[in-house]
Amino acid sequence: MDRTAGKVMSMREAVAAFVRDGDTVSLEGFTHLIPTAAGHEIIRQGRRNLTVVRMTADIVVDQMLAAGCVTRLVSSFVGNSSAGSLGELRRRIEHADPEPLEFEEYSHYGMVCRYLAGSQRLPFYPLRSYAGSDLPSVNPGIRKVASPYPAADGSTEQIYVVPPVNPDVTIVHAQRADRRGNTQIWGLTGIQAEAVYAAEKAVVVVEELVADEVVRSDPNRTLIPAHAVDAVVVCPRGAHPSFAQGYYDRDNAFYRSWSAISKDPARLREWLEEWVYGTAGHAEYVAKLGEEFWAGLAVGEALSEPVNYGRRL
Amino acid sequence: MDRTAGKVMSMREAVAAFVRDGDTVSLEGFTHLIPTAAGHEIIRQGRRNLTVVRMTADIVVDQMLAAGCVTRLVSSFVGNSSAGSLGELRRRIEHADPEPLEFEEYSHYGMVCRYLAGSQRLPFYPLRSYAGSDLPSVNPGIRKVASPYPAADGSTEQIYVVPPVNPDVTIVHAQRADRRGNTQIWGLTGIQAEAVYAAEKAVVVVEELVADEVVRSDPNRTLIPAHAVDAVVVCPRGAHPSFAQGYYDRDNAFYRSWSAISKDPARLREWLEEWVYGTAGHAEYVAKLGEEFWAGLAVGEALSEPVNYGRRL
Amino acid sequence: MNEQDPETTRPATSSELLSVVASRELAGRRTVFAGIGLPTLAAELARLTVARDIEVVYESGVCGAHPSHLPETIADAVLITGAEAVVSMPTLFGSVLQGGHIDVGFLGAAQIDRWGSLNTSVIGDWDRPSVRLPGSGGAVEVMANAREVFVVMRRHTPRSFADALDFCTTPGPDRALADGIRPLGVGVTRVVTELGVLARKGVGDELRLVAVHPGVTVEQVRAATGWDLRTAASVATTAPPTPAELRLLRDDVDPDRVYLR
Amino acid sequence: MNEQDPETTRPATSSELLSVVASRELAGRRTVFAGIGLPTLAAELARLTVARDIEVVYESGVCGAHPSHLPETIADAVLITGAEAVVSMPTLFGSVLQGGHIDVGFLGAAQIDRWGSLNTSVIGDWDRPSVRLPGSGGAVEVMANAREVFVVMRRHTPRSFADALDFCTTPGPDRALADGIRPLGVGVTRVVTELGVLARKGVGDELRLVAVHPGVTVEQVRAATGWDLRTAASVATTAPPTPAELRLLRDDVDPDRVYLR
Repeated sequence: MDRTAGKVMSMREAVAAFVRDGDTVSLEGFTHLIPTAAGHEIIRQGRRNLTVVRMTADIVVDQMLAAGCVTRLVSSFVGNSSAGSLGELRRRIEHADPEPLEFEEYSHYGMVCRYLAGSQRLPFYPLRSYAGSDLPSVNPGIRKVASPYPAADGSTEQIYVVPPVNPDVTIVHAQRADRRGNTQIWGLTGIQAEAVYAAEKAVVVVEELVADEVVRSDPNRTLIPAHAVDAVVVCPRGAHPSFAQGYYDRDNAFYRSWSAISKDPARLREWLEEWVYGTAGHAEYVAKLGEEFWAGLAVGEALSEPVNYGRRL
Repeated sequence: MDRTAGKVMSMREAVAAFVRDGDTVSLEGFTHLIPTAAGHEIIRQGRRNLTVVRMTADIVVDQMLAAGCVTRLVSSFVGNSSAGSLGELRRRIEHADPEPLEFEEYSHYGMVCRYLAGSQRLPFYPLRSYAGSDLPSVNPGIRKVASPYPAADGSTEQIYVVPPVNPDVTIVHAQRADRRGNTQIWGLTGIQAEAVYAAEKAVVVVEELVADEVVRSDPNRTLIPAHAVDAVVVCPRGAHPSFAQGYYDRDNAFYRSWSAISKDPARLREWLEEWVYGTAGHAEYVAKLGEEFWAGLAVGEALSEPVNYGRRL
Repeated sequence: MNEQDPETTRPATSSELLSVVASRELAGRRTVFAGIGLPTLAAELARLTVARDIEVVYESGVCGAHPSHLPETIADAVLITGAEAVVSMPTLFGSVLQGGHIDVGFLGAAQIDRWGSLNTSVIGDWDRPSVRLPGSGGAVEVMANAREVFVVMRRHTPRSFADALDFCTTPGPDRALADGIRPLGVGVTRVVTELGVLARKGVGDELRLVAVHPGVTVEQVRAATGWDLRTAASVATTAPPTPAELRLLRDDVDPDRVYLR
Repeated sequence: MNEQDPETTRPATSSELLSVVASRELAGRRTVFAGIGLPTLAAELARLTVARDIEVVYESGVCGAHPSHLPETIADAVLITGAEAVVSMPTLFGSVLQGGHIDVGFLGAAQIDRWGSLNTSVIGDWDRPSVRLPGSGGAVEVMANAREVFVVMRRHTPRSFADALDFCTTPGPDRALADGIRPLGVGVTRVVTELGVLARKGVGDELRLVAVHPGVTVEQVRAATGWDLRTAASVATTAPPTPAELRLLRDDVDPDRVYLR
C-alpha cells in the first residue's frame, strides 16, 4: 500500500472530503499556527451545524460563528487573545442573536485532558482541577472518580475527570510535512499532536511540503507521524493573523482591529464578504494583503544548531 | 536566587548527595542512554536496600543486584535485551540465591503510566491493558476503576489503572545540558522526562555540558527543563555498554558476553572487582577500555537540518 | 534615553506602580507563571532587579523565557526564540504546573472574593450572561497547583472585589476543601490593586489590607471593596518606585509602552 | 553476491522460511509493530516485496524506520537515523498503539495456548519459578491494541504450544472479555512456526492448522502441539521461498546473517 497516494491535496479538496455538515471539528493551535485558512474554506463551502472544538476560541471561531457554520462550541477561553472581545460570540451567548450558541465550558487543562483521553482511547482522564469551581455545575461532562488507592491518611481520594473528545476531523497548521504526512512543528507545539490523534480524520495544513530527506534528517521534530494524517494541504501564510515561528510574525494590528469589526454585525459581514467569500482561496487572500504588508511581518534568522544523529561506520 | 548555584557536580558528589540507603531509585533509558556510570557509582558507594525502578531491567541492574544494593525491583522487562539472560537476577528470583528479590511486575505501558501519574501528581492512571492477564493476580498495584461515563450501550465501563511512582531520585543519562540543568536529548527519548518529573530529586548525567546559547538555539530539544533538575554530572561515555545517539554506538559484544559472565557468580564478582570497585570512577573505566576500543564504537556524522526560530526585525 | 530625560523623572503611573510592587514580591522565588500584561512587566522587571535568575514560565509552554522584545501575548514569537525550553501543552499543564513546579502564579480576574476565588466567566447568569468573559484559560489550574498566587487588578471597585461572585470559575483552596479535595498550594496570597496591597496567608484566612499606595487612605480602600475588608494590625504605605526601578521599566522592559498605558 | 553465488541457490533454512512466510502476510498492511529478530526480517523483507511503503513501528518509539543496517535491537541507532519520526514512550504506547494505529503487531512467547494467549513471564510458579523469563515488555499492550497479532515461534513443541499456560502474561481477547473488557483487536490471527502456519479468526475461535511447510505432515504438527489441534478443512503446503525472496533476504536484509542462523 502506498502511503503517499492521494494525501497531498488542495484546501478546497480537503475541506470537501473531510468536513461534513454536523461534524465535530477540532481546530487547534495555541496562538501559534492557528488554522485560519482552513476555517475560511469551511466558511466558503457553507458548512452548517458544526461543533467546533478549540481551546482558545478566537478570531477564526468568531468568523465561523458569524458565517453561520457553528451550533455548538467546546472551549476553555473565548476571547480575542489579550486584544479585545469577540463580537459575534458575545451576541450569540449574551443575546442569542441571531441564534443561540450551545457552549461547553472547560479550563485549558480540562481540554488538554479531553484530547489526551481521546488520543489514548481512554473513557476518562483525571486531573487536579475543578474542586470548588462552579464549572461542574454548568458542565455535566466534568465528573468525579474515587481512587482505588487509599490516600496517605487511609481515606478515599476523589478526583475530577473529563471525558474524551474524538472529533470527526482535526485540522492543524504546521511549518512543514513530507508527502506521507510526517509533520514537523517547532516553537509552540501546543496540543496539535493529541488533537490529531484523537480524531477520526486529520488534515495537516503546512507552510511547506518538503522532501522526505528533510524530515528524516531530524525525526524527533516529527510531532505528527504519517499514520495519523489523512490529508496534507500546502497553504503558505495560512495561519494569518496568527504566526508561524520562523516564517512570519503575528499580525497584532489585525487582532486589535477585530473588536471594532466584530462589534458591528454589518461591518463583520462586509469583512467576510471582502476577505472570505470574496476570495477564491487563501492564495488570493494572501495576494490581496500585498507584498508590502507581508514584508512587515517578515522575520529574521535564528537557526537551531544542528545535532548529530550519527551514522554507522 | 541563582538557579545555577552548585548544580554541576561530580558523579561521586551527586550519588553521595542524592542516593541514600533504602531509597527508591529510578534509572531510566530505554536501551538508549542507560545511566550505567551512575549505577556503578552507586555500587562503589555501597548503597543498600534500594528499590530500583527501571522499565527494562538489564545489565546495570544485574550488576547492582550482584553488588547487594537492591532488595526490591519494579520493572516490565527483566532480560539482557535480545542478547541473553541476567544471571544474578535469575538466581535471586529462581533460587533466592544469595537472598530473595522482591519483584513488582508490570508491562511497559503500565510502567509508563506509573511515571505519568507520578509526574502529573495523579492518584492513578488508566490504561487499556491487563484485561484477562494473570499480572493483576500477582501485583495488587494493578486495579480497576469504573468510568463515570456510560459506554455506548449504556453499560458501566471498567478500566485498569496503575498507581503513581514517585522515586526519591531519578537518574538519567542525556547528550547535553546547560549549567542550569536544561537537558537536551535526541534519538530515542523514552520515558526520561516523565521519570525526572515524577521524582523528588533528579540527577542528569550528560555527555557534554554546553553553553547556554547552544541549548537556547533549539528550545524544543530541551526535554527536561532546569526547574526539574537538581544535579548535572558531566560523564562522557557514561552510558556504555548502551549508546548515545550521535556520540558512540552500542557495545553489542559486551551485551552478548554478559550471559556467560553473569551465569557464574565468581566470574561476575571478578568483573565487578575489575571494572567497578577497581576503578575510581567512570573516567578510569573509560581509559581502561582504551582508545582502540572506543574507536570501534565511533559513529559518523548525520546532522539534522537546522530550522529557523526567527528573530523579530 | 538617559537619566536626565524627563521620561524617567516624571512620577510613576498606576501601571508602573502596580508592576513595581508586584515585581518586588518575586524576590527569592525560583519559578513564576506569568500572564500577559502587568504580570509580564513584573516578571521581566524582577529579572533585572530582585530575582535575576528566576525562571519565567508561560502558559503557552515556554520555560525560562529570555525575550528580545516585550511579549505582546503569552505566545509571542519573541518568547520562543532563545528560550531555555519550549514544551507541549500536556507537559506544561501536567508535569510543570500540576507536577508542582511553580512557586508563584499570576492571575487576573473580573471578580475576586475575600477568599481569593475568582470569576473570569460571566457577569450575570452563566446561561444568559449580561457579559460573557473569556473563561478560565489555565486559571483553574494555576490556582490549584501553584504554591501561591498573586493577583493584579487595575480596578479596585465593590463590583470587582465582590461579596459574592456571579460565578466561581477559579476556586481558592477554601472552596476546594469544601468540595473534599485539597489543592497543592495556598491560593491567593497577594492582591496588588490601584489602591494598595491585600494579603492572605492560606486556608481559612481571608484577604486583609496590608498596604496602601502613597496618598490612599484605608477608608478609601474599604469603601472600594464589596465586603467588610479587614485590615492588618498596621497598614504600611507602599514604598514608591525607585528611580532605578522606573528607569529599568521604562527604558528596558517596556520602551514601546505596550502595557505602560 | 549475485544470482550465481551458491549462497543464494542453497535451500532455505528454517529461519529464512519463517521470515519469508511472515513477510508475505504483511501484504496490504499500512503499519506493522515489529519486534527484533525474525519479525524484523519479515518486516524489512516485506518493505522490499509485498508492502513497499509499509510503516514499520518499533516499541522504542521509531515510526517509519529506514535502517541503513539490519537493527540488532528494537532501539538500534540505525533505526533512529533517517527514520520518519521518533516519539516518546507515552506517545508510542498511548497514542500510536492504544490509539489504534497498528494494523499488525508481531509477538513471540515461551508459551502460547489455543486462544492465542501468551506467557513470557515464568516457567513454573510466578513466586518461585523454575525459569524467570523477561516478562511482558510491551506485549500486553500490543495484544490489547493492535488490530491483529502475528506470532513467530522457532520451536513448535507440546511445552510451548501448551494446553494450559504456566502464567498468562498477555491475554488474548477471549480472556479479556471474560474479565469484562473488550480489547480493540482480534488477538492472534497467525502463528508461523518451524512446522507450519496456524490461524485464528477472532473472538471465540481457536488456532487451527492451515498450512504445513514442505515435507512436514499434519500429524507431525498435531503431535508437536500440547492440545488437540484442529485443522482447516484443507491444509495447504507453504509455498517455499522464491529465489527472489531468498536473494533479498540474504543479500539485502541480513547480509551479515545476524538473525539468519
